[in-house]
Amino acid sequence: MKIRKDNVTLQYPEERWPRPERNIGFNVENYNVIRSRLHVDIDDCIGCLKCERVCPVQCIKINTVKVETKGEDLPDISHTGITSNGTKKALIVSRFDIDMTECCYCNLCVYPCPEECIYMTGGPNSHKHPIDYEFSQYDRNDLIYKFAKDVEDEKMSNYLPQQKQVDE
Amino acid sequence: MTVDNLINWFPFGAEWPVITFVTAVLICAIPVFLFIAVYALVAIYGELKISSFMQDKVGPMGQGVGLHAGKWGLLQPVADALKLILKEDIIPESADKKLFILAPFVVFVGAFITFAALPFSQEIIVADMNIGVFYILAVSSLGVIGIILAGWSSNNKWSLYGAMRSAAQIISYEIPAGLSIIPIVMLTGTLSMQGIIVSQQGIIWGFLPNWIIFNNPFTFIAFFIFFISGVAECNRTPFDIPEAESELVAGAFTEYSGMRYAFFFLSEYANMFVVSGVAVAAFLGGWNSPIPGFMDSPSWGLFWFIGKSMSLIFLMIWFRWTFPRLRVDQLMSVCWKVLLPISFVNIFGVGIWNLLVG
Amino acid sequence: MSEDQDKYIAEVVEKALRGDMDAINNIEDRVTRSKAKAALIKAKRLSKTAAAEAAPAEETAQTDTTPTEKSLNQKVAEALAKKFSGSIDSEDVNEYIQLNGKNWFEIAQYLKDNPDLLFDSLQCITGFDFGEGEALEVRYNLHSMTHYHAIEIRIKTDRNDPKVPSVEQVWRIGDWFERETYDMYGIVFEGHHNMTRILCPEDWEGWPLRKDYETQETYHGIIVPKVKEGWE
Amino acid sequence: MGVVHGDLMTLNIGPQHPSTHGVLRLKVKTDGEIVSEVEPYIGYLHRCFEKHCENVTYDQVIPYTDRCDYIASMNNNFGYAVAVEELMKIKVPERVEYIRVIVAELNRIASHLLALGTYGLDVGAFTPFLYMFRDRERILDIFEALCGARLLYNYIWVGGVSHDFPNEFVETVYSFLDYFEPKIKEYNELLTYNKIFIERTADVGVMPPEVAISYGVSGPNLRGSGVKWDIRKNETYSIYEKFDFDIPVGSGIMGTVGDCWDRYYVRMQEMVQSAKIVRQALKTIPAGNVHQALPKKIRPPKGFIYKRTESPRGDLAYYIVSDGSPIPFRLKMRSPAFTALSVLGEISQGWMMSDVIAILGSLDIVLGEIDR
Repeated sequence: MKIRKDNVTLQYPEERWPRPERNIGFNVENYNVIRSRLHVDIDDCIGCLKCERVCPVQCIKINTVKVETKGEDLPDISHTGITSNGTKKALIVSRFDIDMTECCYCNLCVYPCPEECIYMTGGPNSHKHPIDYEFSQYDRNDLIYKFAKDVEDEKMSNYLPQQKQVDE
Repeated sequence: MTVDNLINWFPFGAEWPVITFVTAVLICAIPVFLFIAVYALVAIYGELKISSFMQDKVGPMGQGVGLHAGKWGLLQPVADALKLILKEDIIPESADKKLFILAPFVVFVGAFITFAALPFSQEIIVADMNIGVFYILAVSSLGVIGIILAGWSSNNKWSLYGAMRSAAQIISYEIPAGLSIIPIVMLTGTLSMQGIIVSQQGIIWGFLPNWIIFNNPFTFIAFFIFFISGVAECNRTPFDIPEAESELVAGAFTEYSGMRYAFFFLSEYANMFVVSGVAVAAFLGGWNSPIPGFMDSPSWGLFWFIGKSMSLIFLMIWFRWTFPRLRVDQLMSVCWKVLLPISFVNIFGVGIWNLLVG
Repeated sequence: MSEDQDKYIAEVVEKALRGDMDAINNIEDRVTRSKAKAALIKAKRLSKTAAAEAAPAEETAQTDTTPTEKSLNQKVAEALAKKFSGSIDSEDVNEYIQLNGKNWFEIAQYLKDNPDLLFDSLQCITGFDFGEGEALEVRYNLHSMTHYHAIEIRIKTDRNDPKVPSVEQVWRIGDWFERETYDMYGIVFEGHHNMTRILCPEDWEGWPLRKDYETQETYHGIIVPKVKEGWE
Repeated sequence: MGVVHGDLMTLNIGPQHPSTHGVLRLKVKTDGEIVSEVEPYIGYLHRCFEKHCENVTYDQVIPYTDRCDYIASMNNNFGYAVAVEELMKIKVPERVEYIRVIVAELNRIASHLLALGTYGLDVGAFTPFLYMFRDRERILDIFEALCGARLLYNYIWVGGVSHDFPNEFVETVYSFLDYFEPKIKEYNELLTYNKIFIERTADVGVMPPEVAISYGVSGPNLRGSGVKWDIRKNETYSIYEKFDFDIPVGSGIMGTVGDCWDRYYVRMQEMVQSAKIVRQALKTIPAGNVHQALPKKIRPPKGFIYKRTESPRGDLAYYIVSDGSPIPFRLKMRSPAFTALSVLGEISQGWMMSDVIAILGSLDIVLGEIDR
């Protein structure tokens, strides 16, 4: 980690910000110190809603559907049953939206995640997702990131709770 | 390249004197205008780069692919000028439209016509009048009318403030500037610019060039008074209260945009050159070489004159990026309580010196 | 090994019960640490009744250790009761002095000018709402720049017609603080020279920080969105 | 005022103006260049901080405190964390206290650099502004390495801090201090003792101590008026009592006590003192776990607290009322810039237009904190 010397100007598109090395002395795996775009590895998400609850600006929205077969892959809606940490998933995450226009980059959603599947890109997570802090769109709605798998409604409807009630 | 030469050169000069005169003046105006434009680009580039180096920045730079400002940002002033020319020209609805349109041109004309008496070299001068000094002092304060017009016609309170401050300031500083030129006229006995410069040839005190600034202690002081007043007349920091950015947004130019703003900009830089040029001609030997006899030909004269003027402009830029701004009353008291008395003393001093030593 | 561990845990738990939590936290092995913590919780549960008896005694002891603060509040309360009888609402002045708003301007001047008190600085005015249908309250935090002491004064006021005398003339900062309180709670400070909204726009409806505040339907013809579009 | 004026011109400085430090509107009545009345209009940046806080949990308030005084977010986090901890009676580990003091003092330096730099800009000196921003960037770099964010840190949490120092952090801060301390001399030469700067600021906008106290002005502004009041010393919190530092007060070297120059110079000296505190803290920082006191769920017991801390702008206080739930029942922030701005109308009467700008700059306001 070095502080910059006399050259103050950065020729922006060619020269990038010198990102400080984030070699945290304490328990590197658990702590993520970079503030950039949020990203979710949806295959690892178990739908625990912890990040939604902790968000101070309510920019995360998650819908989940309960499955009877805990931990089994459901290939028709490309749902994986087991996370990379080995947790068996009991819920299908049918919607995982993050509104990056509202995100305040406070990092609070990253800490409670039990599967470490929501994180800010780059920094210690560079191996999972390269850094992305220059994301801009012409339309505000394009900044609502939809992380849930794009599945046809018909297939998804097999798992929706209302459908199940009708069946019973 | 004087107007007189041109008139004499025209074969039909005697038959149609008016047409000949106007044609000659117009022909002379073109290179002067081009000179101002090119000089302004250089000065803007210089200002950007010098300020950047003083502030640990790199200034305009171009590297890599894409639309960049060329090598070392050399095209930046061109880009700035193009932008100003192509920009939409906005006239506020409540503005006094005729005066609003007229104002930038009046300001520019005030700066432009002073170039007529600036001696660029032994031969290059538009009009070598026998009252050159007087002419420059007279017409250089024409610009203030334009600034007042701009401030009044914008119908904006900031503009009005800026215009009033500017008028007060420029008119006040005319006096010490004029009074500090008088010692030179006393020493050289001429009002012609070329005459003043010619009298500065040779060596004084054994080793110094015979410039008026080194002639005696009083002229030495007079130079600084003239230069300070000149900086104030150009509305440059630390005397930039008429367009004090943090107080008056942009002073008289608040409502201007595009081409019209560019004219104000251009005349500010032109004024800087006029002040430096007069200071060089009157105090620093004009087109004379600093080492008499060395590179002292008419063609080198152009180099020396512009070089010396540019050094003074560098000084102004240096001021701007170093000093804070004065307050309006402090500005006035500097003028009336400090510079003016010293100028009077100077005139007496030079007179007595002339009697005793000269 | 396990016997040693048990012994060690027992030792650490004992330490922790005496208040030295570092002993447990400094255990490096994660398993041992969690075991120690479990043992600690168990031990605490066993001694819960004993602790419950001990705790209030401790608390009273703690409050007794700060007699200066207490005496200041009491001193002020006594002085006020003597000079402005009937202005103090509550007998309990340990933490704050509850006034009823009568003579508040005179009291404020007295508090500021009395050489023993010299509360020359009004630190903060906090509006307060107890809940829907209940009273509003204004809380003043006063501080003395000479004696370096501070008190809190509270004045309750009616919800439907909230009025409190202004102390703008006593402490000049009262001007803006009172306007802010008015802006947020609608509490009118009588005697204030310019009782207008300060943070919200002048035509804002309602008192935003009251507990029963409801967002207005439209503002300048624009419908105020209650729920974000596509986000329900 | 008794004096009958002729025509007064009403001038609106702001909300869009180069030197209002945000979106502030000053309604100025002028008699020529002389200003006879200044009335600040605020609220353009009102974001309902207090209303937000009544709807989010205690830990979610911290990102909101960041955004109040966005120049000194660490100090805002710090004040909030200290207040809630006192309400919950949490004792934080010693290492946490040291880390907090170090980052808060670094942020104080950064905040003062910005205040002084923009003040130079207000009186027309452009270069000192860029020099000070250059050095502030270095502090922001340090913070970026520490917590990933450059401006809105969310770093100091109730019961601890979000991360421990990264590797080599202490050496980096030392190298920054070694670099920074000589720079203060450079600033002094360039701006502080500049004749024009002194002319512009000395004897201008004099704020007598009685006026300052009556208006609740605090921090460097109050100290500039010669009142020795610093919460770090007088009502010490965290571990400030362990450190040896002075409270610089205005002494009227260049003019009258309480003029703009004094307020400016107090800030300049405070940076030296902050650097001194950081050095002492770095020398004696103990090892330890920064997370051990973080509560699982923040549920303060029923009660209230009024806790003052010293932010770079003055007494930053949080009045928190808890009803035992995880959501604050009432959270009031007493912002120092709010009180500082309220005094502007009083002290800038009778000065010139340019002086109003100079006085406003010397009060070092942050509109984010005033409007909340």
